[in-house]
Amino acid sequence: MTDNGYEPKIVAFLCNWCTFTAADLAGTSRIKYQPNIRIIKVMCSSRVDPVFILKALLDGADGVLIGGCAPGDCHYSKGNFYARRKVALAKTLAQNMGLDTDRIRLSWIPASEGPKFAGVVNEFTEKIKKIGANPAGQEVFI
Amino acid sequence: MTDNTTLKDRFFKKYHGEEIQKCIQCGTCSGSCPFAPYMDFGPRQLFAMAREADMDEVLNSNTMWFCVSCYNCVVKCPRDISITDHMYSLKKMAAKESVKPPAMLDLYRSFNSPVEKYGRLTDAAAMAEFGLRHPVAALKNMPLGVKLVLKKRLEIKPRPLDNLSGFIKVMEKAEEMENQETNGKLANMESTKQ
Amino acid sequence: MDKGIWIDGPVNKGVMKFLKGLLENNAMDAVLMPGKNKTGDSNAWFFLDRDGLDESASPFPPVMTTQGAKMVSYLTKKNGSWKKTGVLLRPCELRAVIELAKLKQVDLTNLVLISYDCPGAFPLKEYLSGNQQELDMAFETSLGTQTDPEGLRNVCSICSNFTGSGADIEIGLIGADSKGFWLIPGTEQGEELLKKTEESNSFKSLESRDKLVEAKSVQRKEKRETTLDSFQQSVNGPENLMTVLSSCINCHNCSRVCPICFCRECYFDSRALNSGADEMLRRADRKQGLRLLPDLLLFHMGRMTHMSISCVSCGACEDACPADIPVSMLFTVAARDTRKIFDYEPGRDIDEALPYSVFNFEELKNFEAPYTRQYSKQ
Amino acid sequence: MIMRYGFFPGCSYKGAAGYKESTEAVCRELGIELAEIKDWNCCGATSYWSTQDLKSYVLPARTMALAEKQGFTEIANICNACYSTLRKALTRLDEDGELKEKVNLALHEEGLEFTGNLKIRHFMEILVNDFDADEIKKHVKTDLAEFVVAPYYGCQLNRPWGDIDDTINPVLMDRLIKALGAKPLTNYSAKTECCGAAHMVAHSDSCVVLNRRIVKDAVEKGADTICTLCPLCQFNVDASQAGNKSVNMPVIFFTQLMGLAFGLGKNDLMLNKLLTPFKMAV
Amino acid sequence: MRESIPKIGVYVCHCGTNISGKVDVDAVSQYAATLPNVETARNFKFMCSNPGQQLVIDDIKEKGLNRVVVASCSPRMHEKTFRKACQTAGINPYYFQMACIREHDSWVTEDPDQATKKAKDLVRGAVFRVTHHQQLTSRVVDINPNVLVIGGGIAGMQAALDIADGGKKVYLVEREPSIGGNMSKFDKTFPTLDCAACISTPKLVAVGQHENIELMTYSEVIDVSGFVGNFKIKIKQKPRYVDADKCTGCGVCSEKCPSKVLSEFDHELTNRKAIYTPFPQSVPNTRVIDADHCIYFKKNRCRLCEKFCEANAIDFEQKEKIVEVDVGSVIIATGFETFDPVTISQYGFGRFPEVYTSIQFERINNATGPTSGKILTKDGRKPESVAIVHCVGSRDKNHMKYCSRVCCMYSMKFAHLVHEKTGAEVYEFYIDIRSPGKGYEEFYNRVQEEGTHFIRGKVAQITDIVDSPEDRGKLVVVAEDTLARKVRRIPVDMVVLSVGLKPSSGIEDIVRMVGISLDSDGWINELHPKLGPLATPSDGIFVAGCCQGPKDIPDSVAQGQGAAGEALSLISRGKLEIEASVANIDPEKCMGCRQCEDVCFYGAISLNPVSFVCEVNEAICKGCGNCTATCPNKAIELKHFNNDEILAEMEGILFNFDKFQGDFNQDEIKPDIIEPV
Amino acid sequence: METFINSRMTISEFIAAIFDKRETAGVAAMAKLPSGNKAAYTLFTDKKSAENSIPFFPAMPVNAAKAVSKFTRQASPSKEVAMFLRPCELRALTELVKIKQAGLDNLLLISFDCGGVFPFKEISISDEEKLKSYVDAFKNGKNCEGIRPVCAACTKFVPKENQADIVISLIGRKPHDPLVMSFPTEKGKNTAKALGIDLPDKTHTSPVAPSTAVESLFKEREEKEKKLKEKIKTGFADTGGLVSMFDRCISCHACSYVCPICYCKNCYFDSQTFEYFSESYFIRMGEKGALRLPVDRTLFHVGRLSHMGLSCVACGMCEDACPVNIPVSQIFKTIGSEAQAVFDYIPGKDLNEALPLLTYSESELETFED
Repeated sequence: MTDNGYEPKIVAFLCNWCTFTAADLAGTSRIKYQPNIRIIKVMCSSRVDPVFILKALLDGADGVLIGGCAPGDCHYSKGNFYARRKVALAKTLAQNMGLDTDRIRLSWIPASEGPKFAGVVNEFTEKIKKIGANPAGQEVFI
Repeated sequence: MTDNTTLKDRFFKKYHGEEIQKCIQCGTCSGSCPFAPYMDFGPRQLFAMAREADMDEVLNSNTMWFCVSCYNCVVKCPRDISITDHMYSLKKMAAKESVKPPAMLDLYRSFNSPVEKYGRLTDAAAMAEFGLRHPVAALKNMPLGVKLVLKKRLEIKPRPLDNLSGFIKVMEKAEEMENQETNGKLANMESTKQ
Repeated sequence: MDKGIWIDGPVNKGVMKFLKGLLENNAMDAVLMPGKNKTGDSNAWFFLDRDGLDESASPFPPVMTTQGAKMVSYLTKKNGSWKKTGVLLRPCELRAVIELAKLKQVDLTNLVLISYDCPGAFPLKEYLSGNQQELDMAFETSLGTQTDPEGLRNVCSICSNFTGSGADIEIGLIGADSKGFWLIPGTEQGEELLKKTEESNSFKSLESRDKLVEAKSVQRKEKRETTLDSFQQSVNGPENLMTVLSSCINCHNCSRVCPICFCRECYFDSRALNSGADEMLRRADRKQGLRLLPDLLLFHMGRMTHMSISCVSCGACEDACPADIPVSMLFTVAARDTRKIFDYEPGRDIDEALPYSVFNFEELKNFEAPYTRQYSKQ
Repeated sequence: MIMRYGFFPGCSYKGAAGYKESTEAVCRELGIELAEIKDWNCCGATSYWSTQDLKSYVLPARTMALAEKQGFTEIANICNACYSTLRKALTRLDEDGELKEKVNLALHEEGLEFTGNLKIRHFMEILVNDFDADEIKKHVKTDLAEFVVAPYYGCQLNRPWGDIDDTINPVLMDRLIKALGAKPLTNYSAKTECCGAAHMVAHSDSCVVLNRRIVKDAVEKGADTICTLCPLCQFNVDASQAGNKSVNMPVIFFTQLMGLAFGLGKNDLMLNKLLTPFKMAV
Repeated sequence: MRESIPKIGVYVCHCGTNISGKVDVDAVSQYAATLPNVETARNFKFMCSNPGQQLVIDDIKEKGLNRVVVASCSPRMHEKTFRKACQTAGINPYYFQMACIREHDSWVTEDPDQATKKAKDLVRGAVFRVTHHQQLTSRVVDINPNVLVIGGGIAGMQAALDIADGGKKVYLVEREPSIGGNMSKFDKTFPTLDCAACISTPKLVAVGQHENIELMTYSEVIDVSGFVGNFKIKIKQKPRYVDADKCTGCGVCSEKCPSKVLSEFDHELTNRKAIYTPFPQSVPNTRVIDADHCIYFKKNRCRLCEKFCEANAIDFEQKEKIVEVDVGSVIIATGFETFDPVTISQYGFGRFPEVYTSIQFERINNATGPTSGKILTKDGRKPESVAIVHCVGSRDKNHMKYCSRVCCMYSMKFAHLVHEKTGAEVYEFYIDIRSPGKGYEEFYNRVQEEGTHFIRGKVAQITDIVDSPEDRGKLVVVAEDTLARKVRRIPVDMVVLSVGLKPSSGIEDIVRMVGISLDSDGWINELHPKLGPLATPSDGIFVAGCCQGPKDIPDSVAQGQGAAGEALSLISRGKLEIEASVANIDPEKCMGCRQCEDVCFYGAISLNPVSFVCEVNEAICKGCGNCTATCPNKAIELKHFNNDEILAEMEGILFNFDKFQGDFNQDEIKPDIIEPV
Repeated sequence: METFINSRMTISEFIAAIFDKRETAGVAAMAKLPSGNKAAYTLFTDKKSAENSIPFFPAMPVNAAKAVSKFTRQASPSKEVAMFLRPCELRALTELVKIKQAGLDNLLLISFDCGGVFPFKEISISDEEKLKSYVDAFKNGKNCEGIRPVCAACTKFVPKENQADIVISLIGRKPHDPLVMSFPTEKGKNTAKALGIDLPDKTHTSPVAPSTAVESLFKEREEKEKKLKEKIKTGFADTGGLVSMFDRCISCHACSYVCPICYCKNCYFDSQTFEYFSESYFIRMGEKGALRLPVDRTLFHVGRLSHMGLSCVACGMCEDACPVNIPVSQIFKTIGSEAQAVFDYIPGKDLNEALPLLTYSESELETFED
């Protein structure tokens, strides 16, 4: 909790095979991490449409985390390559349209890395807390 | 002397000593230590004691003063504990808790004082300082010293820094911050860090 | 109805107070109405609760940025409004809402329809590029008076359905001389709601208003007929029509903004009307040249067949046309005739069935003279 | 081509037995410029680690900041203790932003800023890794084929990082010795045994025991000389033989060995400064 | 689109105190009751229990629910359970959504308020999502009864035999020239000390001769495609250069072969020839030519083996072959290899000749090994003292952090054998003795009583530095005797490093092929540590033996049998339902731009040349959704993960409900709080 | 670089010659409309009616690539058809071919130096003064007053890419002078032969060096482009900027309809997915106190950028079609080029260059995690 009590909301699109499993593992290992993340399961990180990311930001999500398999580990062999490109596109657009790209994060977290997942979540949450609330969240005219 | 629990707390929180909780007491450290035979306790045993808050005994032991920073234990430790660093911490704590200063502390001080004064060290200066504190040991080393002088290896004259005043300012500032920290300003920050 | 609740004071404020009152005593949960953004330089539709009301609402916008019926459709299409929502609409928007309700694109459940005597609207493009403050002022002063502001859209200046009749609550402005306004219940629901207002007992006769409305209506109807007649002349025959449409760029924007064109995919964009290159070459050969993209006239005519019966002449298409084609006039003219066949008035009554969805056995016998037969309700 | 490195000599460089002279001579021979960091200060070493919190970082950071300011990206060391102290400070400051901030706060007093954009290296490692062995071979003039050299690495070259070589059984210097045409004592088990470092002063008795082991293993396995790369190691191993007449194992610096191989002169190597006299067996 | 007006039931699980200890489950279920379309919201002690499931079933039947949300553990745990409950109650199983408030919430959140808030958000997301769920039907496919077993060690052999005995066809793939695995290298087995060869050799023969087992040695699996019940496997058969049909196994060729190579089987303690079998009892007993070391292949002359082979079995023209087989399930039994202690340089393995790894010591003890079973130093002496160092590579953050489970026991077996064969002093350097098996502790006691020195302390160093005269010619083992609290320096003649177990090389390729993952130690992740120890997250892929983690022989055999049981059980079902989550293209929206075709890894999408729209082959589609995200037209939807569902879930998560909370539905519905039964 | 040849025929002679000397089934170009004062992109099948064509008329009522797509998507013509395209249209066509929305079989693509076009509302055939100043500016390598802002800032006005079969060099000349042309492709060269134009081996190289005019125009435009991009970027400084940029948008989606790259039949943003249940409106409104309708107005633009920003050729159609004067094209040009830079992709440059989202490079995975 920061001083102003601001609790950001972070949407996480996690791939079923690696990062979602890592999140499960963090749970079973009882690793405590920041409570601001809300997980949405997708089968593969390549399922994450750039529009999802942009919509999340415009709808007021303070952060968007996309989690996929580590390079070479994709369950669908190459999905993460496409995911990276999609996220890169979304990031560039966001950046150029006045949305803070620091709110978008792509991470490769293998299924076995529960602690890494918790670490990434903590790190990202801290970063988002530093950036502050997404102005789009309260922007009626968006 | 501060009570054991507080000392353990300080060791764990301020100096990140809580890492020793990971220790499985395998003894690799003691087995690797070149000075283990001269220590009151091996590092392993020392940690076992610190864990159970026998800090009085820990800080009064000679163990950490014998640590020579060879890192032999650190590289072998199966639990990845940075033993050498904990030895440094214990030395600092022991010095602060005004335990009877062992010879090594005096040596360190003899080393530090010319550094503080000139920014650099000359062997002669350090030895002279140490000699004042431990005349017996100094006497023992006398023949060696003479040899060195003969071989023109002993630098007598100090070589102060060019910008000595700047250096001293830096060191004073560091000192000041360190004191602040001990006085509690930053101490809080430290303790909540983990 | 011969009496309405009379509310004294400036119209704008009064209406806002009235809406707020309904929200505050939980007669309604939210209101869908026009508003302005913080800087006040942009008109739009807003969905508001009592907190948002003060900040954003602006009940009488001088332009129609987006057609209100479309907003109502967005809000209610899937299973109707979740909670009680008041909707403040122009009369043409109200008619479109009724049409869409018939077409099942609007669900009237939980809606309170509120409409008012509409002075018309300025063309969007001219408003955006003109002196907005001046226009705003001109518009506001015309509220509740008999004089129309200068420079209204063509369709507005010939609109004869300018009152909010048919709404649950009608806001009477004409004849009030900007001193206040009437709140006239149009339905049982409206009546119930009005009972909950603060001034529920201050009635005032509507007699003066009705007369003025009648007079204006007659005057507008006349103007409408003459204007439409002359316009019809100017677009008579494909030659003339094509001249009017020559600057069309096929953006289909008119159909996009049209409240009645609710299709998700326009038929004229569909694969059905696409042909191969050779077929297009043959067409070009026949006509000594084929405009690309083709089927321009077909689109407009086809659209007329689809929706002219329900066209409420709101003018949104014309506002949105980037080529300044008088689309709305074109449709109004077209609709004038098609409606006559069936004696159908869009948005008049929710229970009036769409002409295509009913028939009359008698009609069959008179197929040769459709114009002579009056359409009757089944 | 001249290879240029920022150079941190450390306090004991000058007083060490011919280290300075031989290093300079070797550099001349190989075309290396060791550009001394101007106004460097003592690194603090074990003594500061053991007694001070912040100052132990400020000391090495100051020297590194100076190096940065003077445009060096790599700092060459010739002392294991300096090398390890600088590396340790660099690593820690890199990991701990708060600490770095504090250190910089102190350094600002002198108008210095430490960013951490440099590499700390040992001169021996530079010779092995940055130079082709064949390149070094070209300079060899003296045949040392029968000369058995026990490479003594000391503790702090590879520890605790172990990234430039194995922590227990390093072979870097073996490669250098081979390149010089001499015979490295490959089965020298005491190559990373501890020399006792500064304890030599306060606990000389116990240190002598340790050093004997270092010497004895070399003697038993037939070495002609022990080759070192740290002033303190050299001094300890060398000086500990003082009271013992039975052994006479010269302890030289690797730069001196190089000088021998390159056929450099007496003044360049200053072998006379050694406590245990060195005589070339060949 | 709603296929019916949603009536949602929300069920919040306490999971004992796992959830309710942190999350205010009452508050969550009360809150859920206020959400749109929620008909009923309850909480219950254990939703996955029978009464819990019955609660859902009853509500569906009585209250006419048509959507169900359960907020409990990870969907990985019980999604199937609740889908089945929905189906039992008569609604489509895909009308179910799970909110994970245990693994992703109660277990990982410090602050109870935050945890409750997060649970509400997650439940709201699930409620919003389930509204958009569509009726889906799982696909039913036939199961191919053939089974592939990867790895011919004891676990793989056992699995293959059990399945084959059950009358099903097994392909057993082994990359070495012979099956047998690590166990065939051992001499005795602990704690019974029966001879490893005596129990494993009959298995080798049985496997080699079983009519239902197609043995493919010297072969590697290179590709796995398809899905449960219908895998297509590509196997690379390396050329043996010896015709298996002709080779009689007489061994003359090996005798005549002039090329000598360090033996892998003896862990470099002996030499073998370039034409060889790994060990005398190899199955198949066909020799193989090691092309890397064969003089003919290197220098194009020699061919001595060919000259001396009476059966004319040598065939230098053999080429690598790729074989394709169809199977319904796969058992991975790739086993382990031993840790290479050369990286622990303080133990001097590789520097000091008398330092052995435990597997080398197994070979030394084995009658077919380098010393014919005698314990001798390299220079032929009988050792007077032997040190056995435990935990080499194991329980060490610098190497492998886990306990390898078998080292304590085999180390004590060595102690016994050394005693028995040489009478030498044996020093066991251990950290902890772990002997949790039947008869294991008794064996420990026996070895203790035999006079073995048990020194509790991890060895710090093994050196040949001579400190005192008795050290000369010996290796000095340095360790702190932590019980006696002193550093001991013990001179010995021989050191055995009890090296740990690590996954076989190549396991990464296998798991990648079948689409499963490894844990942080590199072993295969099983489906569930307690409830699915032999299954993996990929349906139809099972594990047995050490590839899942270190195991002793009885455990490996048990797992082999267990995996065989799993595979047979799968086969016996005949047909199989598979996930309905596949991509589907709306021909009315598709513009035929074929971008989806470009990004599909499986070639599941192709263009229909008549209608000029793309189509999905559902049998090939794996449901990753890459195409769905790529299609700008959104003509493709991934069933159960379509845009509506994902965006609705996001909407639910993002938007608070505070404003309207409390006044919606509150009067009509009070959340039912069911007291735990 | 292909050599430019003086063809010694004017544009109308050239079109006539195409019909006469080469078996061409049709020519598509801008042409006078029989009714009204406007020009439209028209397909002619005989020499006579093709006399109405005015290929260089500075208006773009439709992006010709869209017309080509409509023309060839279902089936390519069985005989050759010549089509005039501006460079940006040519680029758009290349992009459309990549996504199978157009075919190039039997098309003879003719492109020319583009001086930009006027907003179509602001130019008509009778507007002689404007057209004269356009021609003058053209001749002198200058931007004409009043052309679209994106055109004035377009630096890719010379059809350098090799997709065109015939390239007409115009800048520095007058459009009714004899044409100076090059024939980069085999098809183009065959056409030249058929038309009796001597190819370079017999040498008739360009009499006037056009480079100075091209260069000066390029410089002017480069400067303009920089300024335009800066302006847009400042406009999008933060979320507030994003709001005000699209503040006027009435969600008519005309921009996407006229966009050559937006080929989707149903725009995703018009789909069911973005039609919400009523409760959702209430909840969203509750979050902010007020909800502007229609929702997802900004998302439409941002999302559309994500779909076609990588292929945006900055043709300017969207801005022309916007009824509320949002500088759509300037925005898309600026941000599109930023996105293209990320993948080092230039839309319309090369038919064989894969679309960025349909490909990847092995090395990039490690670099992106942050």
